[in-house]
Amino acid sequence: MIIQDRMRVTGQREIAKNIFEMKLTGKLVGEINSPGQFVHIRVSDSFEPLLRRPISIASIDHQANEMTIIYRAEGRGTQLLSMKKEGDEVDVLGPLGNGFPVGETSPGETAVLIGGGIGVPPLYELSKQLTAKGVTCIHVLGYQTADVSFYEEEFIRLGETYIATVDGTKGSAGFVTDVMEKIGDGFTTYYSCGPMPMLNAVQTAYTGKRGFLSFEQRMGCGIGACFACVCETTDKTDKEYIKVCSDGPVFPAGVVSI
Amino acid sequence: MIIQDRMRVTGQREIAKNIFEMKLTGKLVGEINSPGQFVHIRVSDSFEPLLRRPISIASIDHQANEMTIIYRAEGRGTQLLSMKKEGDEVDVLGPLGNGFPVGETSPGETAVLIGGGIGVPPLYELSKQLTAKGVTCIHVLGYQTADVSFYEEEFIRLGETYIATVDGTKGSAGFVTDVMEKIGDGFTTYYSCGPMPMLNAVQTAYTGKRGFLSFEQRMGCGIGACFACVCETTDKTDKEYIKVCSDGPVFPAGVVSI
Amino acid sequence: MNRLAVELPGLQLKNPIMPASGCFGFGKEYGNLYDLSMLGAIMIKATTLDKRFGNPTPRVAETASGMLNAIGLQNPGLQGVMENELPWLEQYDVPIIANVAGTETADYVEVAKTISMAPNVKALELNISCPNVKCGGITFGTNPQQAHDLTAAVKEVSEVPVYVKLSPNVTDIKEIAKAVEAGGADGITMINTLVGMRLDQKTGRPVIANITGGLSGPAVKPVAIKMVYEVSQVVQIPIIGMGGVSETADVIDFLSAGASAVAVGTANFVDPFICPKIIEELPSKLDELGVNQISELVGRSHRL
Amino acid sequence: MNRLAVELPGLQLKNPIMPASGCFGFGKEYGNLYDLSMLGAIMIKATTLDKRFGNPTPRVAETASGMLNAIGLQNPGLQGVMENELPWLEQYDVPIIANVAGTETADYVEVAKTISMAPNVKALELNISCPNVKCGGITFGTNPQQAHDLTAAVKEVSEVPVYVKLSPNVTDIKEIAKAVEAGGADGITMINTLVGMRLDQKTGRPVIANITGGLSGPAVKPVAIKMVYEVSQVVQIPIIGMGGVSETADVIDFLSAGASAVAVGTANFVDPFICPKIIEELPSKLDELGVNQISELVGRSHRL
Ligand SMILES: Cc1cc2nc3c(=O)[nH]c(=O)nc-3n(C[C@H](O)[C@H](O)[C@H](O)COP(=O)(O)OP(=O)(O)OC[C@H]3O[C@@H](n4cnc5c(N)ncnc54)[C@H](O)[C@@H]3O)c2cc1C
Ligand SMILES: Cc1cc2nc3c(=O)[nH]c(=O)nc-3n(C[C@H](O)[C@H](O)[C@H](O)COP(=O)(O)OP(=O)(O)OC[C@H]3O[C@@H](n4cnc5c(N)ncnc54)[C@H](O)[C@@H]3O)c2cc1C
Ligand SMILES: Cc1cc2nc3c(=O)[nH]c(=O)nc-3n(C[C@H](O)[C@H](O)[C@H](O)COP(=O)(O)O)c2cc1C
Ligand SMILES: Cc1cc2nc3c(=O)[nH]c(=O)nc-3n(C[C@H](O)[C@H](O)[C@H](O)COP(=O)(O)O)c2cc1C
Ligand code: FES
Ligand code: FES
Repeated sequence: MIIQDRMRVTGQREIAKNIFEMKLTGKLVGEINSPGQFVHIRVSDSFEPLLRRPISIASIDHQANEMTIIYRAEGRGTQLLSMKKEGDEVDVLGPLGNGFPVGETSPGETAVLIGGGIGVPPLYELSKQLTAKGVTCIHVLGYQTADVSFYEEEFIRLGETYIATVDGTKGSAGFVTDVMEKIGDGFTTYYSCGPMPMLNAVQTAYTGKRGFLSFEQRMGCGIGACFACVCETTDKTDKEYIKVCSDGPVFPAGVVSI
Repeated sequence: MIIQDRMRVTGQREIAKNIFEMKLTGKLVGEINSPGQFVHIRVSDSFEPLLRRPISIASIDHQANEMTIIYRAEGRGTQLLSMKKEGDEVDVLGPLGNGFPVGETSPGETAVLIGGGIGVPPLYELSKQLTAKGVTCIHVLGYQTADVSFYEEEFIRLGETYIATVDGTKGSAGFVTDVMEKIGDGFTTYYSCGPMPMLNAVQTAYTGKRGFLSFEQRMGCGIGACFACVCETTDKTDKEYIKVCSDGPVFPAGVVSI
Repeated sequence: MNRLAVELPGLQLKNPIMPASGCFGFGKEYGNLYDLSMLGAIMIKATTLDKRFGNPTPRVAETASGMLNAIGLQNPGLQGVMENELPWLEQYDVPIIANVAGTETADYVEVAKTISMAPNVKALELNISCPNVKCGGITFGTNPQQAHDLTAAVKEVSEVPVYVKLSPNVTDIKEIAKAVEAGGADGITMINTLVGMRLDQKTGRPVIANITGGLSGPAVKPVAIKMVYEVSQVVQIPIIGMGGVSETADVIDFLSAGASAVAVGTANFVDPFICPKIIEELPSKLDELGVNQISELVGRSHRL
Repeated sequence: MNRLAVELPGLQLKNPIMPASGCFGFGKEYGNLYDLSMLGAIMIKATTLDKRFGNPTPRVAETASGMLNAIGLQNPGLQGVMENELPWLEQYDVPIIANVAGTETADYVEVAKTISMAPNVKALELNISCPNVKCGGITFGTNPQQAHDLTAAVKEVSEVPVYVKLSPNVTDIKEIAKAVEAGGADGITMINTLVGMRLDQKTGRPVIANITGGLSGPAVKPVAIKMVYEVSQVVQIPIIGMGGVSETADVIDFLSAGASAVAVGTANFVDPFICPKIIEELPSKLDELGVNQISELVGRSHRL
């Protein structure tokens, strides 16, 4: 169920240049049911900035009733978020949307998880859940540069991990697609989150494979009521459009017209 | 000189119901030259609330480079101000305006200081400076109720102090003017700050005495440029209007048409 | 007696709070969050004759204390609304105000005629003020004669009272208000969004794919209050006020300005529970103001 | 070459940043804070033929990301400005744009004629858009024919180029812009304030003594950007843009929208050092955008 929760900040640290990892506790955590779901955060009680910010859930700890988000402090809203301190309260709406289907890969099978920049975070919880059930995960993570890369250690702990940076300052130089060529096609499913051009490249490279892509759109309500976040579908027969916030953000590859 | 200073909060406590005493340190303190001057405070970096809030300087400690303000947390701005914690920075513009003329009362003479509610604070620094130079101060402080009264002890330490509350929950029941009747006219000057009806009553009661009144007006710039805070003068020959922010906030009794 | 009850043409409102059109879809999403029966009414998303996909994305952009939108009247069309949306809403004890949009008089009339027959539609809201569609919409809202004629045409076919939604993007909104009143409008809703733009910092190009968008949220409230204040003094028909309502105090302001009820738009995005919160807070606010029945506040800004 | 230099009719600007009329008095107060010679220009407070006290107080009220003002053109009158204010400003190396206001054509003409002879007045800004005075002002700004005729009359007597300041409170600002261009205007300044109101929570009465006020600040920026974007595409004369400029990024937006220079109003109250701060930040902003000369940004929102 979607709830509005005043969650308490239990941790906030800069894990890469302008990239923050924030831990939040509250009853909302108990409502999260799949990796790739997101929350809609009100960054202050002021009306400026006005709108909530959609941020993916990067990790869940049901025991501690805690979740982790990872975000880039860029505009007004995320910068304000980065100034919150341990003990502060944050107004969080969630969990929202439909996440990555963990059930689509069976124990013993292999899944490739491809993330780009600030699209990497939700893949972490996904990988935790997949590996926990016996899926072998291969991670392909792309960043602009080494200094904005994060969570390498964490992903390595879960499985084979390849890093690509555009400028070659970490891992191989180039894009995630360059790395993907090296991996071959000995896998069952792929899951991806990142900028639109990357999603497009991944989908094109893996035609024929079963894949799931997580999309971004500018949002108003975040719950499906305002029609801000629509994308056209490729197959117009059923629905002409989908809403990223409530139908997504994750869709099977091929559903959304990129 | 007027400066813009990011002052550091060195103390914040609620001294009566919704009444806060805040201590701030910064180089602005060195610029203050008379009691009754005020500062213009930006309560957050957001554009909502947008405007600065004018607050009187209640006390100055040049040794510690510290000043005290006392304010009522009422609207959006002052409520935000009350949430600042020790160590936080606040954008303060000041010192602004012309304060109470300490020189108008000579050592050995007696001055009556009459304050109402949130008009009481600037009288504290004034009394400190007057008593320091050998003036006998009589304080008449009016509040709505006991639970919003403050600084009784502090004023008592400086001189004779009368409290009046509208509902009689502290001191005598009624208005400051009721107390003033008891004091008689064995004094040289009076200084007053408080709501307009009070200033009017004080001025009327003390016709013939030399007095100085501090006024309030809604402000824009706070420095004399926008013409938001004007009052008409009684004597239109010299100037038709005065600006509370830069010509005042303190004026000799009789100058401003109330 | 219910202190919050308000009676308007066609509408028995439990309270004067209703979500504004386009900010609440057809109720389903918010229906997952709280019981919609507690609302005074619901203004559903604009319905056009045929279904519409609307404008390309991005469709929204944030501004200081406001937002721009250019959704472009995306909706499932008259048939879809009649078959799927309105019947679903019947489970709730809440009057529906159907927002009707079109490009020419004929399709306004057709939508109005059909949708006004739905059992839970208690009033129409004629959208002559949408800034986000190329033809129709706002052109009717900026010309008094056209506004008058469209109102009259719709009144002729509607089974329920007709409210006309005014655009603030005009030199003199009083003129338009008087024209729709003369055309037979039973009420006025105002304001729709102000036209605005936001540019991308890097490229300098408009953020919204449609180039311009409609500005809403707390930023526009002073403009809305001023227009309600003005219009309520020149027409006899009631006004449902909106534009930036985000907290209980704003409701008091709109009523004081002259509105009889209030719609909440953008604030639903900021706080999805804002309507129930306001409804809950209103009685104690009335106590504070020493007012028994909420309607006593209507127009007190210009009453002696 | 100075990367920030901008050349406009009558004005050699060191940089495109100037305080907006009414938000900077006649410069004295800000002159105590920083050297006024660093400004691109100064738009002084409106000058009328006779001195004016203006409206009763309260004259300002805060709104979400904005403020209302109804100063009512308080100023020392033409003679006072000529004798005291302008000569004092001569100590600075900065062009003055004199904001000229009036109630009828004759007094506009008289003020324009005299004030345009002051040695440091390099341009006039014809205020046909002040919402806070009963007659004159905004009535000229909402009627294309009147706007045209007033512009032509003032052009005839002015010794310096004439910029006309437009009101956003109109259905179609392009029409007014084209009318003043046809009337001979050398430039346009826009936007003046939107009309708005704020009510007192307790009494429900208007906070501003004048009842309505002009809305300015970040809240109105999307409206201003949209209007500059539109007008810059239908006139050949340059635009000085304003409305909510509060940080360097806003300057980029106004230039991108089509303004050649930018005025800063309300933001001076929020941060009295905002103009020098923006001027200081502009060069590195240009670096970020890969732009050498600031004028290259002008109109890039609608250039291919
Ligand atoms: C489903 C979803 C999940 C996301 N998960 C993450 C995450 O885990 N970590 C992370 O760093 N970012 C994530 N993003 C992107 C993040 O929402 C934006 O970076 C953020 O909203 C920008 O806000 P700002 O205050 O920095 O920028 P501003 O420029 O102040 O934003 C202005 C407005 O534009 C919107 N906006 C700007 N960029 C984007 C964007 N890329 N996507 C959607 N809205 C945008 C803002 O929400 C706001 O309404 C996600 C976006 C979506 C849609
Ligand atoms: C020279 C001067 C000295 C002052 N000294 C003190 C003091 O020492 N302690 C104290 O508690 N208060 C003082 N005040 C009053 C104080 O400025 C207001 O209470 C405060 O601005 C209200 O802000 P808010 O955020 O609580 O209210 P809001 O309702 O959010 O304010 C909205 C707007 O109205 C203005 N405003 C509201 N009330 C007043 C008022 N009474 N005077 C001026 N502007 C107002 C605000 O500044 C703001 O621009 C002083 C005012 C002036 C002019
Ligand atoms: C995302 C969005 C979509 C809207 N869609 C419609 C619509 O379909 N029909 C309509 O009449 N108004 C529409 N509006 C305008 C609102 O109903 C309302 O008039 C306006 O937003 C002002 O109120 P607010 O400031 O509370 O949002 C829309 C507004 C928003 C923000
Ligand atoms: C307090 C105040 C006084 C103003 N006085 C004038 C004036 O005398 N003449 C004029 O043309 N505009 C006047 N304006 C309008 C501004 O010059 C400017 O057009 C408007 O405020 C929008 O810019 P901003 O959002 O940066 O303030 C005034 C604005 C304010 C806030
Ligand atoms: S953000 Fe409102 S429908 Fe998706
Ligand atoms: S507040 Fe601007 S002149 Fe006093």
